[in-house]
Amino acid sequence: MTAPLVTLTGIAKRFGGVTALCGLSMELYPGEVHALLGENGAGKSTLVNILAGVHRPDAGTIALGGSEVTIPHPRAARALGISVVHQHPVLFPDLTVAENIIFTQPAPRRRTRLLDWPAVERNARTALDRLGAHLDPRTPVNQLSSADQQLLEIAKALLGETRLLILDEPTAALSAREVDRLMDIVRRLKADGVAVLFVGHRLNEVFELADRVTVSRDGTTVISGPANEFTPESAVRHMVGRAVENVFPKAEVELGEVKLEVRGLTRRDAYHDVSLQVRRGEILGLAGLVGAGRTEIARGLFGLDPADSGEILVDGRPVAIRSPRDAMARRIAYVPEDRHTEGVALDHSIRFNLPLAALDGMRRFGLLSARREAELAAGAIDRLRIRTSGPDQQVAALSGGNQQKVVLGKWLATDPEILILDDPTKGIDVGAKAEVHQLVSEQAAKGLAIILISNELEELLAVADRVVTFYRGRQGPEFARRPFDAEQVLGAMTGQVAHALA
Amino acid sequence: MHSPEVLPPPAPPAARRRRSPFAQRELSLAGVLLGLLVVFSVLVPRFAGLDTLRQVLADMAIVVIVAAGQALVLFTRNIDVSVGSTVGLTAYAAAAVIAAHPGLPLVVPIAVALLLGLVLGAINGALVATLKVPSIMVTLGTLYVFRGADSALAGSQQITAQNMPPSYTALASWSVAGIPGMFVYAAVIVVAAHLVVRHTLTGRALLATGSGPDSAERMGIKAGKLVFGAYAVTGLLCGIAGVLWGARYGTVDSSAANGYELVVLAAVVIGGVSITGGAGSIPGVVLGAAVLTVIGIGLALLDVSPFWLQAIQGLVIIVAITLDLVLRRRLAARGRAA
Amino acid sequence: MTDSTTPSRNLRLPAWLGPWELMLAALVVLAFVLASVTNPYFATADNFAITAIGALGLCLMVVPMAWLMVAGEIDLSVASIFGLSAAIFGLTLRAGLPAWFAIILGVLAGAVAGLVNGLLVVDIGLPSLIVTIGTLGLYRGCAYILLGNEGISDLPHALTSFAQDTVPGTLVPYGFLVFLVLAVVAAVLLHRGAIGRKVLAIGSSAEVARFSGLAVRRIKRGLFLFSGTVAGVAGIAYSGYISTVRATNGTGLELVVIGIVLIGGVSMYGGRGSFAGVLLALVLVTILTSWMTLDDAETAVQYMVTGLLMVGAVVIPALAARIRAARGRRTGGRS
Amino acid sequence: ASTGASAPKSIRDCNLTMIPKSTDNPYFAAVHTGMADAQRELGGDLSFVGPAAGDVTGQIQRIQSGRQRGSCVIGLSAVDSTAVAPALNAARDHGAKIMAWDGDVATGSRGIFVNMARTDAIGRAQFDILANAMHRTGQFGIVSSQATAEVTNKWIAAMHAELARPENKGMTLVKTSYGDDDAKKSYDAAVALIRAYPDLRGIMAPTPIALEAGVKAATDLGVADRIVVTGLGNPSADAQLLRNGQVPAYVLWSPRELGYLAYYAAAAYISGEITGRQGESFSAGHLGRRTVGADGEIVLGDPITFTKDNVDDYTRDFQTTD
Ligand SMILES: Nc1ncnc2c1ncn2[C@@H]1O[C@H](COP(=O)(O)OP(=O)(O)OP(=O)(O)O)[C@@H](O)[C@H]1O
Ligand SMILES: Nc1ncnc2c1ncn2[C@@H]1O[C@H](COP(=O)(O)OP(=O)(O)OP(=O)(O)O)[C@@H](O)[C@H]1O
Ligand SMILES: [Mg+2]
Ligand SMILES: [Mg+2]
Repeated sequence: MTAPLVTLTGIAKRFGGVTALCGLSMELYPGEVHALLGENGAGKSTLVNILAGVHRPDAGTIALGGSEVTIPHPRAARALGISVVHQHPVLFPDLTVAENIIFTQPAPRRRTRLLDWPAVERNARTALDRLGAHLDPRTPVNQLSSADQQLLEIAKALLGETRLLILDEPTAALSAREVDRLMDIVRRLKADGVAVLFVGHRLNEVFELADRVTVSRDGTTVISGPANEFTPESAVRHMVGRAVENVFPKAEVELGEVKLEVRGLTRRDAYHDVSLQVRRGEILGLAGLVGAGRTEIARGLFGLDPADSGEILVDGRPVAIRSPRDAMARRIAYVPEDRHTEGVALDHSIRFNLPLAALDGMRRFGLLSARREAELAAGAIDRLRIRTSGPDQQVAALSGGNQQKVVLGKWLATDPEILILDDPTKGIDVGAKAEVHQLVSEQAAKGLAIILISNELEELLAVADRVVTFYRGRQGPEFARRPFDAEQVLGAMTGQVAHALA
Repeated sequence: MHSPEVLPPPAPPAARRRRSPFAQRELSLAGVLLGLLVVFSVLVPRFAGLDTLRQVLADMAIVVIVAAGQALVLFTRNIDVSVGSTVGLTAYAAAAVIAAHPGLPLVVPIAVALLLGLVLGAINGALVATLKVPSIMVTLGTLYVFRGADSALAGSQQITAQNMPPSYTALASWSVAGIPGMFVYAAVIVVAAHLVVRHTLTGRALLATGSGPDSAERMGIKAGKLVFGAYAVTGLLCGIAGVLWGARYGTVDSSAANGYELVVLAAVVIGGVSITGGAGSIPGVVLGAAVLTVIGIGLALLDVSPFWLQAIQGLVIIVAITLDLVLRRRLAARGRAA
Repeated sequence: MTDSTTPSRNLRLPAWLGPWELMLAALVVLAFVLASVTNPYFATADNFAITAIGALGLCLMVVPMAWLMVAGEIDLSVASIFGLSAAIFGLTLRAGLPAWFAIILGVLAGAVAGLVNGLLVVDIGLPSLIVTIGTLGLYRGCAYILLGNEGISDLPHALTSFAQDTVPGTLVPYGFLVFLVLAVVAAVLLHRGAIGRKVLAIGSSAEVARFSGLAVRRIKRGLFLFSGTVAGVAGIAYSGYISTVRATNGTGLELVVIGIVLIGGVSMYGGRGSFAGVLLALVLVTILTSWMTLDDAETAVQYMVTGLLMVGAVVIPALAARIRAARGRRTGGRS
Repeated sequence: ASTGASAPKSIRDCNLTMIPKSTDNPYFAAVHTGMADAQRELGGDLSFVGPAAGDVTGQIQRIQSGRQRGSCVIGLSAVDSTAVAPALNAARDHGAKIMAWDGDVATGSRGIFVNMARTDAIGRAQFDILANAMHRTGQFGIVSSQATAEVTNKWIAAMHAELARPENKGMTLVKTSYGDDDAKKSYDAAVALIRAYPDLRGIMAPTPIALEAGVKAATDLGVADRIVVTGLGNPSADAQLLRNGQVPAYVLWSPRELGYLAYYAAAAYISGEITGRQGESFSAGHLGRRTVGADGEIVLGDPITFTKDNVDDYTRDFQTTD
């Protein structure tokens, strides 16, 4: 084995009172994919930010190609050949695709020193085409889907000379096809001798790609070694510090009568002629690629963007759902796709957030009872196993999984009978993921009718009782019998299989 | 587990192609402006003509100059509500210098105003950029501080055109081949600002900072410097506006340009600059100022009672921004359909 | 990772009494003491009564503005509504209609004006800053259309004495009682009421609020309506205070109102703010104004003090935080 | 409860609160000079305080602080004649004597009013300059100060009365607009007037800022030789307008003498020498003996028409103290 490209020794970083890293050490070799695993909050992104020049370590050294370096700012990192795909895309939503790439590399300019826009746009197009993302360089980024934004973020990182490519959860928003393309590119770069640091929570992807694995916990390295010395189970044990029995618990539940039925639901430019049924105690999975229209259907059911035509029946009676309040009156709850912008008020406390959807039910003479609020918070923290220093902690300071539990808690406080979950485990670690599945399972057992949307097929197939597929806004085949055939479902999701072979 | 064989052909890119929203904004504003011109030409026969054009160009110059600066600040997700006071203070300083020493070369009062403006802008910029405190608070505070300084400096003094040498008032009144000099200043500033904003990395970085402050930090964009720069430039432009204010309106006292910040803010926001940062363009700002100026001139020429003026002006502003919104939605819908 | 729980502090201050409010409270005390010591006329019951009654219009308008800004919106037209309501009230009186009817009509006009703002912002989707710059002109202009250059000064005695006099035997102005009731209700509802929670959530993220099933649009409309209504009441009360209705009543007051709300610690972008802070800011500004007036301070000085107060209110805590952070680094984070 | 409102005192033991419309104004600074002149002769403690720019609330606050410090006299040039009345009445009930100067307040809320000249005379004097310069034919417009400025509105009313006379039937008033005593607004109003009425022959500007703006607008638009601008001018700032011939003449009075007279009147009012009844008289220093007219009004004299020939004789009348 050659000399390491990057050697990190004793890296430490504190944010105020929080210790994100303490004495983390690892080595990255050229031509190797190195996976960094750890729970939410283990300090992975902090390490990435240190290598990217965003943060400076409080202690420890970074050696690049044998000599010690400091990386004072992001431009220094790029000059050293370090390219980063950040966990949350580092984009400027009001600027266009092309404008977003000009800060990454020296932008093409004319002799007048003004920007050469045709060249900028050409560059952007080339970079995106490499990923198979055919985006118009003039589109403002805020009009892109989150998947396309992620692709743009990756495209930016692949511009220019790269010696070390860092991918911090690049696949959270991507569909299978795009993940495959990314994997191909990573393999190509690896062959060219680039070192790749890969951070991810989807263990199957990690083990498909990684040559070496480092597991970190509480800011330090727990173990590091060749990938073939790990199994997903052993990696999880190191991450969590205990064995996680079952990531996808599945309770056997006696199904009740049909709780929610949808007939011929249609919304222009979004979905067409959708018909579904969910029973009490049942978890119905909606499978599809990103952009298949599942979120739109969920929003239609919740009254955020009501459908143009079609019928919604709750308990067999047709209901009109024109607003979230209508939906809530039917005891429908919706855990949205993007917990940061749709799920929780980040700059407020857990205690503030939990009663938000149930305020009308818990006020007396217009006032909130502090006691009931405290009870709600304490109950949710306890029942949902939210890890926090207390109900007054800001939600922004919680890990992703715990934030998601707050969203779930907010909706469970409304005492729902129908629960729609849109990608509830996006970006959260295995331990938390198992807990979320456990909670969903418990709710199903209590007789809730659950609709689960997920981009992680493995999860969907393991947790759902029944799976309906969607392809570009149209309903595809339905798979009603467990265990499901992954190839078949994937085929249906991608429009290749027209009928369920069930 | 994902096999590439079953993947569908890539989605046609045309489905997501959209026209840039900036172009839409300018197009719809130009439509509103055109509509106003037509309406006024029909209502007031004297409106249509070169004289009006000249007057519009000269009248909007000071607003445009200050608004260009304000836009830079708004791009970065900040605001400067002290511009009215800065214009007033610099206007007084320059006029006082030239009135006290009429023999001095013109560069002296101009330099005084520009330098003072720059310093005032830099004070705002330093407070906002280095201490990262809310800009509305800082500049609402300096609005009062600068106005107080103006009042302390000017006291009961009033400098009128008679105290200024003719060469000073000529700064505002010259014209060449029928093109007002006021327009020339504004045009030079606007073109320069547009080139910087639209066609340089610095300009795009300004918008980027406002669009995503966290992203800017991670990209290594020096947001602090940009914010400071935007305020300093705004101060400088207010200094220029101050000189022109005195030269054009001929009377400067401690209340000059009092409340002007709202006029400027209206022009900038009508021009499509988002007060939450990141979005807007200089041509949009020019159109916003033009819309406001045309409304003002058109209504003044229209034989309405002065008691009706303010109400109609307010109403027209509301109608204009509503129309602009409707037009933009139309254009966006058409862009999607095409 | 989870055992990093900090030991629970014994002293827990309520959420609405944060460092900002404590700083304002300290400033209020400081200003009060200095004013009392340096000016013999300041700490007199007479002065308190005069000051409280003179600031009534301002005080009233601060209340809804604080709510509106917590919700992430702004209303620059309040001072114009203040003028318009008074104008309609005055004209109705002059038409010979009874005073109670004129008051109702005036307040109703304020409510309608506020609602129009709300409809433009919520239902058409225009930004409130620019909408209310427009209606600032529109409503003030309407007052001019109605009154022209005339003034109406034959106001009913009941109104003028309500707006000018104190409760017999005390030095508490009648009008001030109204404000106290409004302020207490507004404070309690903002921090303990369901509606307050909703408004804070809307200001923090309108999207999250909508996804939580809150009636974001209705609440925002309601807040604009509230703002207009209170501005109407304030306008009529003020016309009673000066016994005169004129188209110019209250011109320029909007910036003072907004300034106080900002000094009170409400974020211009919404979602944050305590009512205690706003009230303290109101008291602080009123004390300073009274003190400076009694000291015959020139307007220049008054402007500078007001401005420096606003700048200082944000700059000093920021500087202090910097110094603390720097010292923290030097001592290696031990404190 | 009037506590000794009538108790005669000497001005030497008194504080006087004198409140101008605005302090940042050369005219009121000259009034202050006149009051200071009289103060040197009579003694007394003068607080000349006011808002920087005219606003009702600012005046009310100063009235109240005058009352709180126990001023013997509170005198003011009211921004709004009725709006200050409640505050003045309250001050009177606390024992202060109330007087107005320059801008009157509602009768009943003050004892005496020191007027610079008879209101209709001021309006007529301005109109005469314009009428003569226009040879009593053609269109003219007015650019005034605030629409709600009462004194100015009275002058304009006097102008309307003049206009109604048969010899002036060749003149037409096309429009009255308001520049709010703001340089920009006044300039814009003047420009609009000139552009909207191509046959305009004159601009009446009953306030100095509008006068300056009118001259500037006419010059900038190249119509100075066609359009006469006149009205109220302030020789301390606008003497050059007369010397250049840009304005044939304009009207004012001596603000310094007004201040002087007001202070003497205040002294007599305090001592009980006058009470506001018609026919009472008092000594007003170098202005000689003055008599109280109807409604407690004391008039300084006739308005002065300033021309290039006499303007230099009056420089001392406009001297300002800071
Ligand atoms: N800028 C910051 N200020 C304060 N605390 C921070 C900051 N960035 C990270 N932290 C804290 O540092 C710890 C490590 O966070 P980090 O983002 O590195 O975790 P992670 O391993 O990337 O988690 P995830 O899997 O959720 O992405 C967390 O407790 C986090 O709250
Ligand atoms: N063709 C398109 N053009 C523009 N925007 C699109 C297009 N397709 C989808 N989007 C946007 O992308 C987002 C995600 O799409 P959608 O909700 O329809 O699919 P989904 O199946 O829920 O996807 P996901 O797997 O991300 O949840 C939506 O906001 C939608 O408006
Ligand atoms: Mg991370
Ligand atoms: Mg989705």
